[in-house]
Amino acid sequence: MPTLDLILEVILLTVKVAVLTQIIFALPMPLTWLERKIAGHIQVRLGPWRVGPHGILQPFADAIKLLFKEDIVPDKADKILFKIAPLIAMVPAFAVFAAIPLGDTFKIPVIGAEVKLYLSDMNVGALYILAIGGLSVYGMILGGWASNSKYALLGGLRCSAQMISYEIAVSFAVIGVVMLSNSLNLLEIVKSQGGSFLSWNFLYLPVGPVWFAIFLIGSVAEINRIPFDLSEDEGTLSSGYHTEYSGMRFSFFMLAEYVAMVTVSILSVIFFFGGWNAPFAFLSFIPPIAWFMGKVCFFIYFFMWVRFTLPRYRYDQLMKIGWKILIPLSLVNILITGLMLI
Amino acid sequence: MEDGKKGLDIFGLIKSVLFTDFVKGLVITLGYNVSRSITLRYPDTEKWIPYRRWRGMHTLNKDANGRELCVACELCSRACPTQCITVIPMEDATGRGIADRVAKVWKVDLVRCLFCGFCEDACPTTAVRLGREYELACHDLSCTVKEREGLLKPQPVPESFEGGVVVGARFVRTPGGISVVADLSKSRKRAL
Amino acid sequence: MTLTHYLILSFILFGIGVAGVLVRRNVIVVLMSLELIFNSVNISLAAFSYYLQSLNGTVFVILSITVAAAEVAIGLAILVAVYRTRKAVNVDELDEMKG
Amino acid sequence: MFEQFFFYIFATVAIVSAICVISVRNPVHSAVFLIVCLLQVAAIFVLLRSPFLAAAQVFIYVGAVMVLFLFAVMVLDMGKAHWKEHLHGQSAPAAVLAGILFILLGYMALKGRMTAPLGTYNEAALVKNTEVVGRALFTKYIFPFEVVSVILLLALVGAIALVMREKRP
Repeated sequence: MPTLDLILEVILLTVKVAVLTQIIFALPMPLTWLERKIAGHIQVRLGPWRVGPHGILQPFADAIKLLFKEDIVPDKADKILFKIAPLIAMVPAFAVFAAIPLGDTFKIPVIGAEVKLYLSDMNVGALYILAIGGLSVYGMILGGWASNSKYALLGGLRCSAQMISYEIAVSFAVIGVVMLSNSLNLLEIVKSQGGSFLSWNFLYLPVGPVWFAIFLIGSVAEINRIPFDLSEDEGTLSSGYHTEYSGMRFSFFMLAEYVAMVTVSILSVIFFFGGWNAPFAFLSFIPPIAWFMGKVCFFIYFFMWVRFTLPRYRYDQLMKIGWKILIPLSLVNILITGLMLI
Repeated sequence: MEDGKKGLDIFGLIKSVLFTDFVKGLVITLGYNVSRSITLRYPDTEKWIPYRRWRGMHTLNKDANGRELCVACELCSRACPTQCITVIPMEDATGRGIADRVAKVWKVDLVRCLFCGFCEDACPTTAVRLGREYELACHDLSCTVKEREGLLKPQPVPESFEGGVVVGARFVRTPGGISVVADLSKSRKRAL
Repeated sequence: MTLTHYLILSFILFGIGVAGVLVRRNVIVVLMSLELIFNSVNISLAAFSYYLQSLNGTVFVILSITVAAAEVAIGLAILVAVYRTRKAVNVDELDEMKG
Repeated sequence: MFEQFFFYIFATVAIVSAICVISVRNPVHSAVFLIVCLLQVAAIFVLLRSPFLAAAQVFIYVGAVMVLFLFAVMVLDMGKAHWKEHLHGQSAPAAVLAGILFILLGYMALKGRMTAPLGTYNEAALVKNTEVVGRALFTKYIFPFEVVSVILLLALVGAIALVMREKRP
């Protein structure tokens, strides 16, 4: 029979899952506002301004608009796949968070109880994230195919080819991190980077920065952001795989994209920038969760910053970078890392 | 390598490995990000007043005694390349105009007008001027043709006001329509 | 939970896969049925590995997944090459050896 | 008890989706059902205490192989004209053969006895599953590992050579 402890743990886990899901669900709202604001300021404009002070209520207005918009399913579309494709895109983006730790433990000040800031301490955490993260491509492929439109189909095709090409480089980068930290467990990976900022994987010279560059370029391509968002390139494909989508289903795709961006930011921090460890030992009075959030926010800002700095690559350039630069580079880098670890 | 040089360009290689161009771009965009926006808060709080040479909606002027300068000579309608100005003269000795001949009808079709300013040039008495009114959008076609009575009214921005500045403004919503009321006392130069 | 449970699941999937290979005509679906067969074998290998407490099965599942990936890549490459010249995807339209 | 419950869920979904794979007309739908089936197999690997296998299954099979399938279906652009499949002269003997195989395998699965000796990797040793598997792969099983890597290389070269169009002068 289940004991009281087990029941308590299940309840705690359920509460944690619910809270985390709510947070992730709400996250795209501030992120869309932030992205438009940053876009505006980089282009010497103001960005959203009229709804609320500094346009801060703009995402709510957008959400209401998307909710009440007519949900159009094209006549010749594959109805069932068209309807479930946005969900297929969204579910893996959330499922990834089962393995992502947001910190070690957190002591609630008044009660004194300790709460674990992760859902599961998975032995194969890094592999799980790679595997589940790769699944969200199905939403895009199936959505593109089911729309029965040439732009959507081309977007889906580009997306699948891009995903296959860059997943290799990203997995190699993760393998490099696993070699440096000696574990597939994300908590262990963070623990191995404790101490000062000199023990971060990013500063494991000379291979650390190379792994980080490979990881960053590869994951930007995998989450379909500029400069590699060829599968939703409005210049040539009108809107890529979600051309035919509108209303709520469209917003599911956008939700998946923003959550993926947050995931990649978190992973960059965990893999290369020491997770919730403080950069200097004397700064460790600041709680770890604050360090973690700060680093993640920097990366989120960085992705938006890059988006409004670089132009979009051509498709052949994308494939060339993937196959002719990143993959050979990562192979060489694995060799060097192995030699350094002997 | 584009210029056909043989051999390895070591310096260029190092530059591309260190992503120098990318970092340069990032620095530039970061600079813009923290710089002041140049957006005009039109129509809420600010409005752009054009220079005097701006060619906006037509105005019909009066002289210092309040008499109409227009003598209905029809030169403006002749000069107009799109034939959007209609002038019908009539006799009037009551001192409405500076001469006995005044305009019975003077109207301009703003949909056809291309604001070239030929009417202004052709006018012998400087009665026709292209003013600084540029908010010409409206809900139906009734407002596209401007009659003499409307054009004779004094302009919200007087001729004497030196333009080319951003002035304070107020956005007014009334049942009759929307308008932006400029407050000429507060003005600033536009950034850039 | 016993080994038999897993073996029964494995052989049912195997039977479905074999039926798919033999009955379907579309080459792509035939390839997918082959994947089903691979998976049923993987289940039984992993089950044996667990219940015999030895690693052989697990290692061979890894190897078989790798080989399956290679097989699919080659199979689909052949399929694409054939489709370009013949414009046919049914196995009974592809029964001539000459190119 | 929980384990059995989950096993039955996964097994049922796997079998139903496998039947759908071979019975639906549209190859894209087949691929979707196959993805469902492969995910269930991954879940069953978790029940068999090998999370590494489950992750590899999802990563390689579902993440790469099935994308390749969908990619091929889309590139070939098979319209509805290609979906039609008439029942074939071979179908009846094929079904009979599959049935015989089914019965034979079922008999063996139910009546078979496990006679092999138990190994050393009991539940306690399998807690660090990934590490154990990795160690075995690079020591005891290094030869098959190398063979498989050569096969992968061959497949890579072969696939490119097959699909690449020759440049006509």
